[in-house]
Amino acid sequence: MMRGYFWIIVITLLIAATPLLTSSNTFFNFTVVVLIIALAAQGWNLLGGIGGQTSFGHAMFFGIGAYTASMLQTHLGVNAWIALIAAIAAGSLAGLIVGFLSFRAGLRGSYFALVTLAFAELLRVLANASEWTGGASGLLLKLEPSLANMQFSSRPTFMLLALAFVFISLVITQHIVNSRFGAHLVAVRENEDAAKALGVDVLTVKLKAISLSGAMTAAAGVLYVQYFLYIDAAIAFGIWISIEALLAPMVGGRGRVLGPLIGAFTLHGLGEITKSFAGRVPGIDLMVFAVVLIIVIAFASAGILGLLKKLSDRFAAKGGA
Amino acid sequence: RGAEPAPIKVGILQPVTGALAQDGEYGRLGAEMAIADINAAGGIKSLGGAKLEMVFGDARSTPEAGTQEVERMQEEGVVAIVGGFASPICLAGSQAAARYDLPYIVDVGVTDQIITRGLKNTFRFAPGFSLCTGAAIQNLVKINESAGKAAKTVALVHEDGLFGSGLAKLMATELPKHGFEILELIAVPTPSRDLSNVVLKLRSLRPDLIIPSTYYGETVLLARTMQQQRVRPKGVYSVLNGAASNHRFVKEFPEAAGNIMDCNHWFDPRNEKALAVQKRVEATGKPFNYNTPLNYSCIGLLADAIERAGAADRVKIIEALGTSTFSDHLMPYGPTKFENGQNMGAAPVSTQVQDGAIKVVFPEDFANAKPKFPANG
Amino acid sequence: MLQVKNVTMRFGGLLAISDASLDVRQGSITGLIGPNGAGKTTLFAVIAGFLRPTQGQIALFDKDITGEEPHRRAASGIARTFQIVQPFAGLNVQENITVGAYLRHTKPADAVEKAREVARQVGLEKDLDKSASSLTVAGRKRLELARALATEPKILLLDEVLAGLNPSEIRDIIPVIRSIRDSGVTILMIEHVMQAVMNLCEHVYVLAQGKMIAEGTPAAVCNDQAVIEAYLGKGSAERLARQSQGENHA
Amino acid sequence: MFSPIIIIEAMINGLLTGAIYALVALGLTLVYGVLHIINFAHGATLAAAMFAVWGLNAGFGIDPYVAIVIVTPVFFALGYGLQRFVIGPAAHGDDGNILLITLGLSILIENALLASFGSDTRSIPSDFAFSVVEAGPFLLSSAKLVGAVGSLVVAILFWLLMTRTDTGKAIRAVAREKLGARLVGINVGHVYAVTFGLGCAALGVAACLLMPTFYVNPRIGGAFVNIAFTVVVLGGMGSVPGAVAGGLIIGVVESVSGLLLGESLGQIGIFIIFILVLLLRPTGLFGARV
Amino acid sequence: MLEVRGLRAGYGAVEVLRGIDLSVGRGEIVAVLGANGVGKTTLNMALSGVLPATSGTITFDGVALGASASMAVDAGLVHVPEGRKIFPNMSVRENLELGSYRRGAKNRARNLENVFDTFPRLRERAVQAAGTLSGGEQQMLAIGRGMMAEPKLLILDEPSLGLSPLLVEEMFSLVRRLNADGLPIMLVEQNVVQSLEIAARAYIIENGTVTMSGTSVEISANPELKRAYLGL
Ligand SMILES: Nc1ncnc2c1ncn2[C@@H]1O[C@H](COP(=O)(O)OP(=O)(O)OP(=O)(O)O)[C@@H](O)[C@H]1O
Ligand SMILES: Nc1ncnc2c1ncn2[C@@H]1O[C@H](COP(=O)(O)OP(=O)(O)OP(=O)(O)O)[C@@H](O)[C@H]1O
Ligand SMILES: [Mg+2]
Ligand SMILES: [Mg+2]
Repeated sequence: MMRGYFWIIVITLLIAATPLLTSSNTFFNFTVVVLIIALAAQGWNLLGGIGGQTSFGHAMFFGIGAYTASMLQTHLGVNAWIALIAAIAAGSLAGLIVGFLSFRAGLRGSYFALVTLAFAELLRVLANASEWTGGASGLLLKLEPSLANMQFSSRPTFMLLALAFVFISLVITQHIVNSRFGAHLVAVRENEDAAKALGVDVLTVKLKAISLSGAMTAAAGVLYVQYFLYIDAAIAFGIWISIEALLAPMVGGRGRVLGPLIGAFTLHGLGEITKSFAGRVPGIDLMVFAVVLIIVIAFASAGILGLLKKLSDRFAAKGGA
Repeated sequence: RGAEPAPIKVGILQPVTGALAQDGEYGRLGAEMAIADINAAGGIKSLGGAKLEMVFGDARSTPEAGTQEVERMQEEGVVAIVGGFASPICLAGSQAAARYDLPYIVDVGVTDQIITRGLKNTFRFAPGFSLCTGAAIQNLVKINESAGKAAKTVALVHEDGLFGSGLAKLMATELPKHGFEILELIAVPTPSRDLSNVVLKLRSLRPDLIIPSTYYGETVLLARTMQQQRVRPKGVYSVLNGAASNHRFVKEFPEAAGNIMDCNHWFDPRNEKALAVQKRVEATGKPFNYNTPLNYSCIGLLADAIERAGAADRVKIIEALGTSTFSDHLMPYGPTKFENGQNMGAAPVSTQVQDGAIKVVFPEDFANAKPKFPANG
Repeated sequence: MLQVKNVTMRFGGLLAISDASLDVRQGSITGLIGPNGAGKTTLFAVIAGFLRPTQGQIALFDKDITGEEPHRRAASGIARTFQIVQPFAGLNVQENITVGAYLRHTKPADAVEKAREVARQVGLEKDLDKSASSLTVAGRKRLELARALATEPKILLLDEVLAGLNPSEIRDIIPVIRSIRDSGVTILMIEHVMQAVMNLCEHVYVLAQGKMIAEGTPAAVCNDQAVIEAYLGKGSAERLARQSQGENHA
Repeated sequence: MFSPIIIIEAMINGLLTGAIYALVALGLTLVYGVLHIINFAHGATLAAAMFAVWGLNAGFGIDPYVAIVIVTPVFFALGYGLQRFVIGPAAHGDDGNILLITLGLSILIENALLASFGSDTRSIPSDFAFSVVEAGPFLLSSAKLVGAVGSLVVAILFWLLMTRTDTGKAIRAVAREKLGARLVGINVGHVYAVTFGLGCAALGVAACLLMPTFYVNPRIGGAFVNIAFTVVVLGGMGSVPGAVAGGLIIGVVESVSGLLLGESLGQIGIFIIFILVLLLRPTGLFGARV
Repeated sequence: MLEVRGLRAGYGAVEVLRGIDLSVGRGEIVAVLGANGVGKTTLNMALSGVLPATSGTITFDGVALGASASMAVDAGLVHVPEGRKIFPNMSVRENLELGSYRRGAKNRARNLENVFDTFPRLRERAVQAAGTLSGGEQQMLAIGRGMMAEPKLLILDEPSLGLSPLLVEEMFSLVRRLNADGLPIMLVEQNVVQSLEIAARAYIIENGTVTMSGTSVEISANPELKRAYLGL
C-alpha cells in the first residue's frame, strides 16, 4: 500500500537528482533555504494544517532549535549531531509546555494563534537580553566544515542533508495522515466536542501534535544555524519565520502532506522571479509578489494542491461522463 | 577601433527593502557614484581601461536573502562584493563569498566577529566595533578634559539590538576608568512607541552627559521628548547613532538636534573630493549621510586593488587588498592598512550639530568646527 | 446499568437540573421527555462527561464515573449524539464514521470496514463519499447516529434524532432503533415525537424545569395530569389517546 | 527607587499613550469581531495613513489635526473598497484565506509606501510637538493630550454607532449570524465592507493624532500592531469598551514596567500580561461582545 | 400573490430544484411537503433570494424577485428560516428591531408593540440575550422578527422542529391566528398531519419537482400519500 508515499518518493528523488543536472550554487542555496522553510512549515502543517491549531508563533520552535544547537556547540563544545538531537528534543519539550498551558486553558482559533505569537515574542526579547544566547550580538558557529560539525563546504551536500530531513518529515506526516492518530487529529480540527464524544482524548492528541510539530520546526532551526552559522534573536524568533512557516502550507495546501514543500518552493520561486522586476525602485518586486500571492489565493483557495485536486476531479468527472 | 576590454563586474550588496532599506539606499548611491566616476575617469587602466559594471543585490534586510544574492552575483561572475551594511548580512554574505575566494569588502557592519573568523576574503574598510568605541571614549575624554572635566555623570540610552547593547556594555566598563560615573544603562526596543519614561528617568537621574546609541526614529523621539520635558544635560554624546549624524533630523528639528554630538562614521569635511561628492548628492535633493561616502570609498579601495592586481583575478585582488595603502578616499582615515581584514587606519570622528549643520569637531586634524561643550551652560 | 443519582447542575445563577435521578435498565429503550429548556440535553451532557454536575453522581454498571473525562466514558461504553448535530464538516461521511470506529479498532482497514458496516445499518451506505456538510438535517441526524454506533457502545444516548423527519421516515427508522437495541445496545433517548416514544420506549422519564416530575410506562406518563399540563398539552394528549385506542382496536 | 511623582507621571504618560493604542486597537477589534479574522494589514494601513498625513502636511501645509477631515473619509473609502472588491471576493468566505490576503496586502502596502516615499523616516516639524501643559509638578505634552482626548471621543462615537444605530446593529448581527442577517435584508458584503472601512477610518484618525508627536516610515505599523493585539486580547476580542480599557491598561503597564524594568525588558511585562490573560481569561475583560 | 415558474437551483454542480412551479394566493396557508432532502429548504432559500436561481421566474405581487435577498424583503416576502437563525449575541429587542432593518422601519415602535402583544413571553425577555432563550422562545422570536418587516407573505421553514408537543400546538394556533388577520403563509413542515389540518392547499415535492398539488382534503385522502408521508 503506497497511499501517498509515491509522490513523496518521486519529489524527493527529483530534488536529489538536481546535482546531476546543474552545478549552480545559486540553485542549491535557494533549494537549501526552501527546504529549511519546508521543514519548519511541515511542523506548522502538522499542528495547524492537519490539527487545525493555527499558530502565529512557530518561530518559537525554530528559534529554540537554532539556539539550543548553537549554544551547546559554542558554550559546551558538544558535537553538532548530538546538539541536533538535543535541539529536536528541546523543540518537542517546548511544544509540550506551550501546548499544555494553552490547550489546558482551552485556547483555540485566534486565541491560540495569538498566544503562540506572544510566546515567540517573549522568547525574542529574552534571547535578546540573555548572556547565554549571546544577547543582542547573537551566536556565531565556528566555520569548520566537517561531517562531525555538520558543516559542508559543498552546497549540494548540505542540500542533500536538508532534503533528508524534509523526506523524513514527509514520511512521518504521511504515516500520521494514514493512521488512527491522524484521524483523531483531523477530528479534533473539525469538531472537538464531537471528537470527545467518540472517545478521542483531545488534549493528548493536541499535545502529541504540538510536540511533534515543535520537534520538526526545531530541526529546521538547527539546519538554519548549521548552514548560516549565525543566529540572533530577530532571525530566530522574529515574526517573519512564523509567517513563512504558515504561508508555505497555506499556499501549497493546508493539511496536505506535500503542501508545505510545494508552497515553500512556489513562494520562494516567486520571490526570485519577482526580483527581476525590481528595477531601480525598491519594493516593486515585493509588491508584485504580494499581488501574485493574493491572486493565487483568490483562484486557488485550497492551496495549489487543492486546486490540482479540483482540476483532476473535474477532469475525471468529464472523462467519466 | 580596438575591442573594448571586457567590463569588470562588481557586486554591490545592500538591503534596499525591509527594515534597513533606508541605509541600504544611501550605500547603493555611494557605490553607484563611485563606479560612474571611475568609469568616467577611464576605468581600470592596468586592464586597458576596463569599465566597472555594477551587479546589484538586494539583501532584503535578512542574512538569507543576502546569501542568496551573493550566490547569484558569484554566478554572474563578479570579482568582488562590496557592502552588506548590517552585521548579520555581512557575516552571512562574507562567509558565502569565502567559498569562492571572492573578495568581500564590508562597508559598515560593526561587529568584531566579522573579522575574527579568519576569513581571508573579508575586509572591513570602516572602523569596527572596538575601534569605534575606543575612539569614542578617547574623543570624549579629550573633549571633556579640554572643557575642564565639565561632565562627571553619564546615562547610557541604547537600542537593544546587536550594536547598541554591546556598545553600552563596553562604555559602562570603560568610562569609569576615565573618571566618569555611570548612573544607568537604559535599553530601548526598536521601534519604540514612546520614550517619555526614559526621559522621566533621565530627568530624575540628572546626568551631566547622555550617551544615546539608538536608531533614527528612537533618537528623534528621545531628542524631541527631552526638549519637551526640558531635560538639558551638559552634553548629548552619542555613539554610532542613527540620527545625530543624519541631515534629515537636523533639518526637521533644528532645536531638538542642536548641539548633539555623535561619534560615528563620517566623511572628511576638509577633503575637497568629499565636498564635491556631497554637493552632487545634495543637488539631487538627497541627504549626504555617511553610508554614501563610505561605499564610495569602498569602491575606490576595490578599484585601486584591481588596478594594482592587474587582473580581474580574485586571488590577486585579495592579495592586493591585503597590501593596500589606499588613501584617495573620502573618509577621515589615514592610508589604508589591513590587519586580519580590519582597516587599522580607519577611525570614527566626533561630530556635533551646530547652527543647523553637522560639523566634525574631533579629532582636530579633520575638524571643521570647535566642540561646543558643555552645551547648555 | 446507568444510574443518575440526584444530579444538580447550575450555570451561574441558572438552575438547569435540580436533584434529578434516573435509572436505565440494561437492554431497555428508555425515554426522556420534557418541555423545551427543561434540561434534557444538559443531563445528557452530564452523563457523557461534557459537564461536571454541581452535585450528584453518575454510575455505569454500579461504578461511579462522575469524575471521568468524556473520552474515557466513551471508551467504557457511553456514546451520545448531539441535538445540534456536530458533524466533522470538512470530512466525508465515511471518514466521519471511521473516527468513531477507531475507538475499538486501531488498524485503519478494520476501522473503515466497521464504518461501512454501520453506515449500512443506518441507511447511509449510498452517501459514504458525500461531504458531511452537504447532508440534509435528517442525513446529519443519521450520521450522528452512525458515528455513535461505530464506537460500539454499551449504552447509546440519542438526543432528538427523529426531529425533522416526517411521519413515514419516522416509521422507517423506528425498526432501526429497535434493531440496535436488539443487538445488545441499551438506549436512552430524548424525543419530542411522542408517536415514537409511545412506540419504542418501555419506560419514560419526564423532566420539567430541571426536576423529574414523572416516570413510568409511556401510556401512564401520557395520562399524568402534570405531564399534560407542562409538556403535552390537551390536544396532543387527546390525539395520543385516540391513536393508542385505534391501535388497540386494530 | 523612583519618587512617587515620577511614577504618577509615568502612569499619566501611560494613559495618554494607551488612549492612542486603544484607537489603533479599535479597528482591529471591530474587524475581528465581525470578520473573525486578525487583520494582518492593520499595521501597514496605519503606516499608509500616517504617510497620508505627512504628505498633506509636506505638500500642502495642512495641519495634521485639520487633516482628520480629509484622511478619515478617504481611509474609510479605502477600507470599504478593499474589503468589497479585494478581500471579500478573493477570500471566498474562508478565514484562512482572509488571513493570507491581509498578509499579502500588508506586504503590498508596505512596499508600495517604500516605492513611493522611500525608506526614510519622516516626521512633521511643528512647534506644537514641543508644547507642554504644566499641571502641578507634571509636564504633559499638549499633542499627547489632544491625542488622548481625540481617541476617547472616537471610541465613544464608535460605541454609540455600534449600540444605537441600525448600521451598528447590522454589524453585530452579521458578526454572529450571516444567514439570519441576509434574511432580514442586510447586505452582508456591504456590512463587511463598512466594518473594514470603519477600522481603516479609525486608523486615519489615529494617524492624524499620532503624527504631531511621532514619525513615520514604511515599516512603522509593526510598532503598533503587536501592542494592538495585546490590547484587543486584554479587552476582549470584538469589544469596543474593551479596546479602550485594554489600551489604557496596557499603556500604564508598559509605561510603569518600562520605568522600573527598563524599556526593553518592560516589553516582557506586556507579553506576560498577554499570555496570562489568554491562559486565564481568554475572553478578556469585556467578553466577546461586539 | 407568489408565482413560481420553472425554478431551478442547486449547490455547485449539484442541481437540487429541477423546475418547480407553485403559487400562493392572497390570504392562503399553503403547505409544502416532501421527504428529507428533497429541497424544501433550498426552495425557500431561492425564493428569498439567498440562493441564486439558475433559471426560472419568481413573481411576487407583480414584482420579479430572485436577484438579492434584500429585494425579497423590500417586496414584503419574509422568510423565517429553518433553525431560527436569530442573532444570539443581541437582545430580544434588538433582534426584533433588526427585523425592520429594511422594511417597516417607519412603524417600528408600533409593530414592536404588536409583536409583544402576540408573544407576551418576548416582552418579558426583551433585554435578555437571544442566545439564552429556550428553543420555543427562539422560535417565537424568529417569527416575531419576521413580523417586524410587515410581511405580505410569510415563509415558515419547519417552525415546529424540536418543539415540545405543547409548543407545537401553540405554534400552529399562532400560524392560524396570523393567517386569520389576512397574512398568506407558506408553511414547510414535517409535521404533516397538523400542517394539513390548517393549510388550504398543499404541494408535494419529490426529486426537485412538484409531483402533486391540491387542497389539503384531497391530499390527506390520497392513499398513496398517506403511506408515503403520513406513515399510516
Ligand atoms: N452552557 C450553558 N450556559 C448557560 N445556560 C445553559 C447552558 N446550557 C444550557 N443552558 C440552559 O439550561 C436550560 C436547559 O437547557 P437544555 O438544552 O438542557 O434543555 P432541553 O431540555 O434539552 O431543551 P430542548 O428540548 O429545547 O432541547 C436552558 O434554560 C438553557 O438555556
Ligand atoms: N450547502 C450545501 N451544499 C451542497 N449540498 C447541499 C447543501 N445544502 C443542502 N444540500 C443538498 O441539497 C439537497 C436538498 O437540501 P434541503 O436542505 O433543501 O432539503 P430539505 O427538503 O429542506 O430537507 P429537510 O427536510 O431535511 O430539511 C440535499 O440533498 C442536500 O444534501
Ligand atoms: Mg435539548
Ligand atoms: Mg429543510
